Amino acid sequence: MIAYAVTFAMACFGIGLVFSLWRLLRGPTRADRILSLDTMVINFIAILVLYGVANGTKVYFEASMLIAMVGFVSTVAFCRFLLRGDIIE
Amino acid sequence: MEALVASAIGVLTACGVYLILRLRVFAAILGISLLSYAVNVFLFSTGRLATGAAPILDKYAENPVYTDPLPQALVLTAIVISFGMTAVLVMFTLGAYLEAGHDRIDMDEVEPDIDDPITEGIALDMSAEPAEDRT
Amino acid sequence: MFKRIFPHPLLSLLLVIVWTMLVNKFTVGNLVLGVIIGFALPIMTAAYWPGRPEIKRPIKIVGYILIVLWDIVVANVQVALIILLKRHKNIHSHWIVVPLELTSPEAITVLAGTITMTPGTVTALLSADAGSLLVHCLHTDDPESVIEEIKSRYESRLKEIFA
Amino acid sequence: MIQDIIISVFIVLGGVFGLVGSFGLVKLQDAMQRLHAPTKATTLGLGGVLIGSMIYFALVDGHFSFHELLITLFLFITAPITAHFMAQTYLRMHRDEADLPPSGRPVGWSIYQDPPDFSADD
Amino acid sequence: MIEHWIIAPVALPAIIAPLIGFVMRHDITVARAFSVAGNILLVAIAAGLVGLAGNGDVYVYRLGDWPAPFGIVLVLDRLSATMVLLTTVLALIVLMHAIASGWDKRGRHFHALWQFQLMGICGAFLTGDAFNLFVFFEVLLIASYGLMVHSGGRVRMQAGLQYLVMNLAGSTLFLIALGTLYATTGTLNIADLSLKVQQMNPDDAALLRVAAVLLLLVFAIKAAIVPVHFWLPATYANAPAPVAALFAIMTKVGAYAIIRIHTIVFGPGTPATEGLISSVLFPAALITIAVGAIGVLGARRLMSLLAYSVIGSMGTLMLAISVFEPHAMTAALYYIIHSTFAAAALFIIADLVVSRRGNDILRPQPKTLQNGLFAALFFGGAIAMAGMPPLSGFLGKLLILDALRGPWMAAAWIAVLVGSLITILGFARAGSTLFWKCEQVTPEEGTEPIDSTPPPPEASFIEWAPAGLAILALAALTIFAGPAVRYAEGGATELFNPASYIGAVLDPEAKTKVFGKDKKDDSHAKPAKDHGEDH
Amino acid sequence: MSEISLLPIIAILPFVGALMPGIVIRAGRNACAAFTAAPTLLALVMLGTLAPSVYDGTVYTTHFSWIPQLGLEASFFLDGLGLMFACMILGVGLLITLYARFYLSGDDPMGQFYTYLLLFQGAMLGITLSDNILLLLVFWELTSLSSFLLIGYWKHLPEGRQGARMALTVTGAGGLAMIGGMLILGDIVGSYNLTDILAAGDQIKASEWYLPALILILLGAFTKSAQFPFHFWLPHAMAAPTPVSAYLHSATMVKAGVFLMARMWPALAGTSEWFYIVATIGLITMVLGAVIALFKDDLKALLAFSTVSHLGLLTMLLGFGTKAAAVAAVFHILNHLTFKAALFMSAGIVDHEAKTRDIKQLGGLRKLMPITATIATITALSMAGIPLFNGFVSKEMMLEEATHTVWWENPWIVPALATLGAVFSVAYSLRFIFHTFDGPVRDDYPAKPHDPPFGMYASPAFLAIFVVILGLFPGIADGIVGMAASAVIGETVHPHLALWHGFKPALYMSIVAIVVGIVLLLLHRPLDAAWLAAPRPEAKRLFDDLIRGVVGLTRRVNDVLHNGALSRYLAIFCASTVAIGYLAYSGGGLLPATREMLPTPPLAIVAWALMVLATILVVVLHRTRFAALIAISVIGLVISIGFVYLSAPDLALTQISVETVTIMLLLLALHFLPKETPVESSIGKRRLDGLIAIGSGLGIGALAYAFMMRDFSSISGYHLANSYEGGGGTNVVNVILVDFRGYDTYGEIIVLGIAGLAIYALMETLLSGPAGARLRNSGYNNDRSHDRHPLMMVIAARLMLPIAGVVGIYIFLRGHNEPGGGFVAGLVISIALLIQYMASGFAWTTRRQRMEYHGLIGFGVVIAGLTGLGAILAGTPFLTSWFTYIHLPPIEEFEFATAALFDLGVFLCVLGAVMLMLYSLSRLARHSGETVNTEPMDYDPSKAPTFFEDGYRTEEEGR
Ligand code: NA
Ligand code: NA
Repeated sequence: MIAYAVTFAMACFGIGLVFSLWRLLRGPTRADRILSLDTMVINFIAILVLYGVANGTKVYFEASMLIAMVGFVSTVAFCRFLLRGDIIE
Repeated sequence: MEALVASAIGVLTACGVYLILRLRVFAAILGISLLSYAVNVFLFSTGRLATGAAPILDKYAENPVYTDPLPQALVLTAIVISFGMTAVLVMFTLGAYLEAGHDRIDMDEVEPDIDDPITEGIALDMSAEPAEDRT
Repeated sequence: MFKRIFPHPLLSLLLVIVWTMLVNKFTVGNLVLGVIIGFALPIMTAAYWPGRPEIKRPIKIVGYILIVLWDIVVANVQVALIILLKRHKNIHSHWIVVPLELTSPEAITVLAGTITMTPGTVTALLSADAGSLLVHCLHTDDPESVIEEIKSRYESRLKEIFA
Repeated sequence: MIQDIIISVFIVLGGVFGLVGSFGLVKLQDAMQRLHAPTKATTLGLGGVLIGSMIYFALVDGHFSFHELLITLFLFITAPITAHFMAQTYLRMHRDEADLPPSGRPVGWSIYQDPPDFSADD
Repeated sequence: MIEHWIIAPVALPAIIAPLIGFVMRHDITVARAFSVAGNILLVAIAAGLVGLAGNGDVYVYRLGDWPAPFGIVLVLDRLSATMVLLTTVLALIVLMHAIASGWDKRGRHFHALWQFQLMGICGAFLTGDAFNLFVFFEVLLIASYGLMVHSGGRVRMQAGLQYLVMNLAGSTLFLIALGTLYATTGTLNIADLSLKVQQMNPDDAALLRVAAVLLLLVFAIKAAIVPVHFWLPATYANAPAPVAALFAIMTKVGAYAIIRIHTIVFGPGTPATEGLISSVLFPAALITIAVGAIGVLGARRLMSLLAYSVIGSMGTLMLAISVFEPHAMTAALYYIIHSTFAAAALFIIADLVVSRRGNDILRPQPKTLQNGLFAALFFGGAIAMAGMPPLSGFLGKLLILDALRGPWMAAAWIAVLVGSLITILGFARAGSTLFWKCEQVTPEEGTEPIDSTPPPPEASFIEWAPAGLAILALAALTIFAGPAVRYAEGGATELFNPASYIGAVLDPEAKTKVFGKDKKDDSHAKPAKDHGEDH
Repeated sequence: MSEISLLPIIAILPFVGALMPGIVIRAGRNACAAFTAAPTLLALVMLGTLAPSVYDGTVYTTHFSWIPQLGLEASFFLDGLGLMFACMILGVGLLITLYARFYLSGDDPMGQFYTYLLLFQGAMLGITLSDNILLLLVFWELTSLSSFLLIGYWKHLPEGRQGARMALTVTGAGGLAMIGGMLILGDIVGSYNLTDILAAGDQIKASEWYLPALILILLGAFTKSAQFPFHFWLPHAMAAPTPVSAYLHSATMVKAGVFLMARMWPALAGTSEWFYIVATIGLITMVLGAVIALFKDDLKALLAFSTVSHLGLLTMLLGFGTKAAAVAAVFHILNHLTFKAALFMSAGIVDHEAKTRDIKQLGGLRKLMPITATIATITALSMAGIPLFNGFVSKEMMLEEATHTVWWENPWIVPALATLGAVFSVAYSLRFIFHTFDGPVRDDYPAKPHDPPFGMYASPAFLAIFVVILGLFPGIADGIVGMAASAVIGETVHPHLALWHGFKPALYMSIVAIVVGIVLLLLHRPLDAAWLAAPRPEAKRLFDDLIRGVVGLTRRVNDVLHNGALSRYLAIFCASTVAIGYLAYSGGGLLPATREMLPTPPLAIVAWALMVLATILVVVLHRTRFAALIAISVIGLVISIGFVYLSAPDLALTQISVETVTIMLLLLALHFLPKETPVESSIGKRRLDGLIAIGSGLGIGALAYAFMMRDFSSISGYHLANSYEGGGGTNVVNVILVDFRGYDTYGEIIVLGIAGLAIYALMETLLSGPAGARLRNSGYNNDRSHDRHPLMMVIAARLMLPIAGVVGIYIFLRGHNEPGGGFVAGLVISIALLIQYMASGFAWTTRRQRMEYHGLIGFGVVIAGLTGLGAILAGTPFLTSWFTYIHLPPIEEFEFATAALFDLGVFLCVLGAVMLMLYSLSRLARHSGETVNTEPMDYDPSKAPTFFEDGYRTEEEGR
């Protein structure tokens, strides 16, 4: 049962990736592209966690955590670039 | 899976090569980045693909299967080195841009008859991104 | 003196918890290490956090977190329904301005974060003097009540927690 | 069996919310509206999955794990900030201050106006 | 214990460089003293290593005490010892010039980068591991990037950028080649690769062959062989002079790598790659000679002229390498030493001249102080580079021509001889313009120097001594050509009988020559623990 | 002193002597000349001690090893031919030294001149004494070089420089050809020793390589000896000071070719190839040179073409291949030396005194400078081949030989042409005498001529005496000519040189030559007019045009080939990589695949599509750079996830964190760079690039696919097996990084450290240069957010920094056993600091910075290095790791490994390098004239007055 649930959830987040991709390609604003990247990060983290459940392993935890952290940093940096031009000032 | 990985390497390489052949340094930076992705995956794939076989020893596992760790170590080294190189590249790009006033990748002059003084009147564009049309 | 050794006691506590969660194993060794880290890191980063937010009632934090968590879950369903069921023209988005009584930056940040995390609203902007928040409502027919709810449900509690 | 059901419910719910969030990204027509979907629904979706995972490892695998909580903590700290920045970005690039309601303060919104200067008073 | 010195050419600069770069970065005098002292020490160590390897023993240094091919080994044989000594001596001479001319003060971190550069080059020469070769290539490259744009300037920045991008592409290809090599052989150790490659079924060798030529291309970039030489003229012509002089060894790193990999691993008699490398390299070398010679004759700037002459000399060198035959390799090894000093000498001399003329454009200008001295030094460097007697270039050329017999002969001889002629002509024209025509130019007629700063005073002995030293090195190489060629012959013989190399690297029993032991019979054995206990 | 060791001393003396003039020039011009003469004289004396035994047939040899592997030996030998030439070289050298002392003016750098002269003399001497043809080549090329210096001695004269370059080009080219010939010869014989080669004449002539070797060697000889069609350089070399001309073009340089032909005579001569090439060229040269000489108005040019003609004569004689001809050649070599050196010096005296060498401006000098006129007349008559002077005797012998020569079954063509040559020879010689010295004294000489001091005419006078003595009593040269000719021929001959040979055809030919010669001289004016009117190729112009053309061509090639277009260089690189890779691939076989493909889950396809589309998006959007960066981030993200999926968690961690820092760097740079760029490359270039790109992609993809589908055996089984027991860690990748291949990692962190340094150094350089000035002058536009340091960001950063610190420590400590390690930890901490920098800005954060980034890098590198060196102290190789398990109650047992110390070095270095890079990049922006913040956030409401309806009040007031 868990396996089915995991497969279902993976499919959901996979489709979520496709939606994000569509927004990435479509735009229209640069904020949208950042947003779609941010969404992809979250989708991928979810997929990683699900993958860990599917394999019964925690090897992927560090990766998920790090992706969460750097996803934040990139999003902020992209925004700051658009807002101020200089990300460190 | 192998076909996916191989084709991904191919696409990354092709796009990377196309970009490094552009006339602006920034395109080349993008191209180099794509190429280093390609080469990292390429190098990684030399250990052949495997899932659920991370090379982290697990004494509790029965008949543990580990993928080839060596290419992974090599890729790590390669990633770090290419990071350093990219950083230097970025700085060089800035340096060349600030000195020459443009970011074209081709040299202004190779064998100048007279080494002209630096062209004056270079305007640096250090503004934030231009705002899109406000609605 | 105490402030120099423990610039942010709550942060130290948080770090010990984070450490324990990271190593995921309760042992004396890990705890010792965690305490060392919880002790050392705030000192090392104290320069970047000058001043200490004065927290009057730390206990209330727990209650606040629980309320917010509950709100997140409940209101998320509403947003999901809006996304799934409402057509574009039926979604009535609004800008609302929430005047702030909080002055602690930490408190303002927590409030703004709470507003964003609870579905249906996103904190978009602060006024330049951090005196009011510009909040975007995904769908509401009564913006004033949203303001009222924010102020009563979250800001008032935060005022109790933060000095 | 019950634990399987609980785990599955969390995971399935997580998936659904994740999907809805991403769907909002596609469906919603206004950029500010789109901002709501992933910052919250998707985050909640991930939350569901994380809780499912935590219970799974605690009950099925026998190792209680706080790692998922940690990721959740992380997301809860970061998600509002990213949403805030994305909103700022969108507004700066597509909206003038006049398009927005007044701040009700002597100064306007932060991205359009400098903060009041009290250096003379200090 | 003596074998520990094998790591010294890498470890010593790797310790000195950070000290200079981080501790002494505000005091140029101390940094200079340290840099020179370190370099002198390196020369001494390298000389010791040459002596150590002189009798034909192959010394293997197992880093981390892991046996080959699992860990990384350093291998000291005549070839690597010679290259290390060459590098360090050259670096010392050029360093003296850099200090005497004040180049080292015109930007930050010159000495730290210099030491790192030495570390990278020595590391590349000493390593016995293909991937480690890549790592040290990168070390030497990144240091060279920093040195290349030392003191900045518009054209230099642009040239530096091109140098960087070209080499980044090269590094990428290097990884692809190494990956292919590993994917087909499963190993990275050069000796082990040799064994695996020899056993490779020719009917299944397509991928391996690709690896072999890709590696060749990678090294060819460094060695500036047509059609991947394009980066060199702008780079050398615009690098700070001491850096250009030091770069004389950089092209040799590429040549060395070809020699090492394509004889030990893909050498003659390898069924999988028989004839492949020669068939690619030989024509490329011919064209390289032509491009170099044409460049020398057509150059409008002194620095470009020298850069093209470097290309020409690399073509000549590569011609000798490309036939993969002991006599030609002997000649090649001798020529490597010669052409390194010749190029360095010329770049140093050119710097003396250019710094006084104010520019390097080959156009008559009023004569400078010490015209005769510079003319004499330039003449010495030029005849060495062009391969005229009495300096070692002529002997090197004779050695190469003498070795290139058989089917190669006609094309090779024509290329070398005609190339020499055109090069001689180019140098004669340049020298005549620089040092003779100025006798007829009065200040009013001449072009204004670009630099409006007053010309530097007469060069003191200490300023022109490094140039003289480089010429003296060439003279010594001429007079002691016999011993030098004998040493080179020894090195070449080793290359074409890789059994001793392979044996030393892979045979754990060869204790007399191999330093480092198997982990298993290690006296300080690590505590054997049931693994996973702390899980 | 033993005789054996004399030879190398003689050979080396001029070179040693060459050091002297430069030193003693300060002692005065006489001292300089004396010190130049001394080594020459000494060498001559030494040679003299050897002469008697050489005369008796002894051949001296000495042998020093130089490069035995090559067969190059410093071997010298002295036989009759060598002795004759060596004496000529040294003897004339002495005379020239004396002459030059008076000839050179005070402005000329005399020390340089004598140095060059001695160098040249040494080179010439070396040619005559070498017993090894490679050694001979060394000296041969040295003559080209030293003559280049001598001819170009007057640097201020364009003719001098051009003449020097022309001589170098022509003789250098010949020399290079000769190298080829000599190497072939050595190959045929199996030795480069001249004695061996001379003894192997039959073997050489029978070889299939004989003709190539002959042609190449003759090219050397002909160019040096100015044989047609290479004769044109010699007249232009006359721009040199006259002592140089006299030396180079009478006794030495140009005789080197003749000497070589004589030297190689036993090995090469006697075949029809030899005859037809050498004799024909000689004949043509002789006639041509003589004809041209008649129409030259410049005394030295006349003499130069006369030299060409006489060299042709000698060549022809040697080409005949008969013994008698060889004897005649040897004798004429001697005679030519005597009269031609004297003539040059006379011409030099005229030039020196009258300040012109133009015959048309001269005449009547006999009365003004009788001594010079006498010398010139005597020697010119000898040159004309007038009886009683030595030139007559050898010319008779030449004509005699010509009558015996059948050329292509034609018996009269050689004698006829030889006579023609003699006719012109008489004509120009007489013109030299009559048009210069005869006639009325003019009043329009550029300077008033008179005889020079004794020192200046002593040398030509001395030679003139020889001319007369040898002319009257040629028999006294029997011995020396026999000695040299024997050496040439390779067997003993005893010539009987005599003034009178009887009524033979040669006599009639001589008479015809003299008579017709006089007639030609009488007809000189109309002939000269006709000559000037006649179209004829101007060798100098042709040569100049050729060189100019070649140089122009090379410039164009350079400009086209190396035009600075990196994009094209890279295109060539990529295209050739693909081509060569394919070439190699197609030459080898590939067995069928041995592996099954892994299953492909749908999610993988989604991820793949995501990555591919993002990649294509990068290409599409590369001109709008910001969007391209977002797409790049997506690619990095997918690849990281892919690494996780494909069992490489460490890679995923590293990839994603490096990715982030890279994006930061790019954003920092993009701040300065143009945000968008126009389409610049043509559609054709884009198509071609696209083709190359697709080729590269296909190649690499196919390569990867090919090996992924095939099994292999790898050494990594060892690493898996020994990671825990030998390396003390369960994360095999990490153990490889810090232990098995720790040395790689050592190099890798040094790369990062250097990157940090290089970036910092460049930043400093830029800021202190014009770029810095430009930066300071450039301003921001105001179209940007006024939210500089947003409150929320600052607060988040305050929380994130310590939490990220904890994560970093965790990742560092776990690295040896779980995914992570020093590198990722360093990046995590860097990213955390970066958040702080982004939040509160550069200036504020840097002021609170306690870390010194330079120090961190240095510390990291040194720690890693010292960890490695520590192993040496323990007696094990560099970087050998050591670990143990420590038990400290109540804390559980933990592991201590030196590898962790090494990893700490990695951590510090990475942190330092990354931060130094970010620091440098953001410091550039600091210089753009912006004010900096002194507070962590734009506006801290808790510190500011509170706002009430009537305005802001402080909190106290508010309450
Ligand atoms: Na909300
Ligand atoms: Na603001």
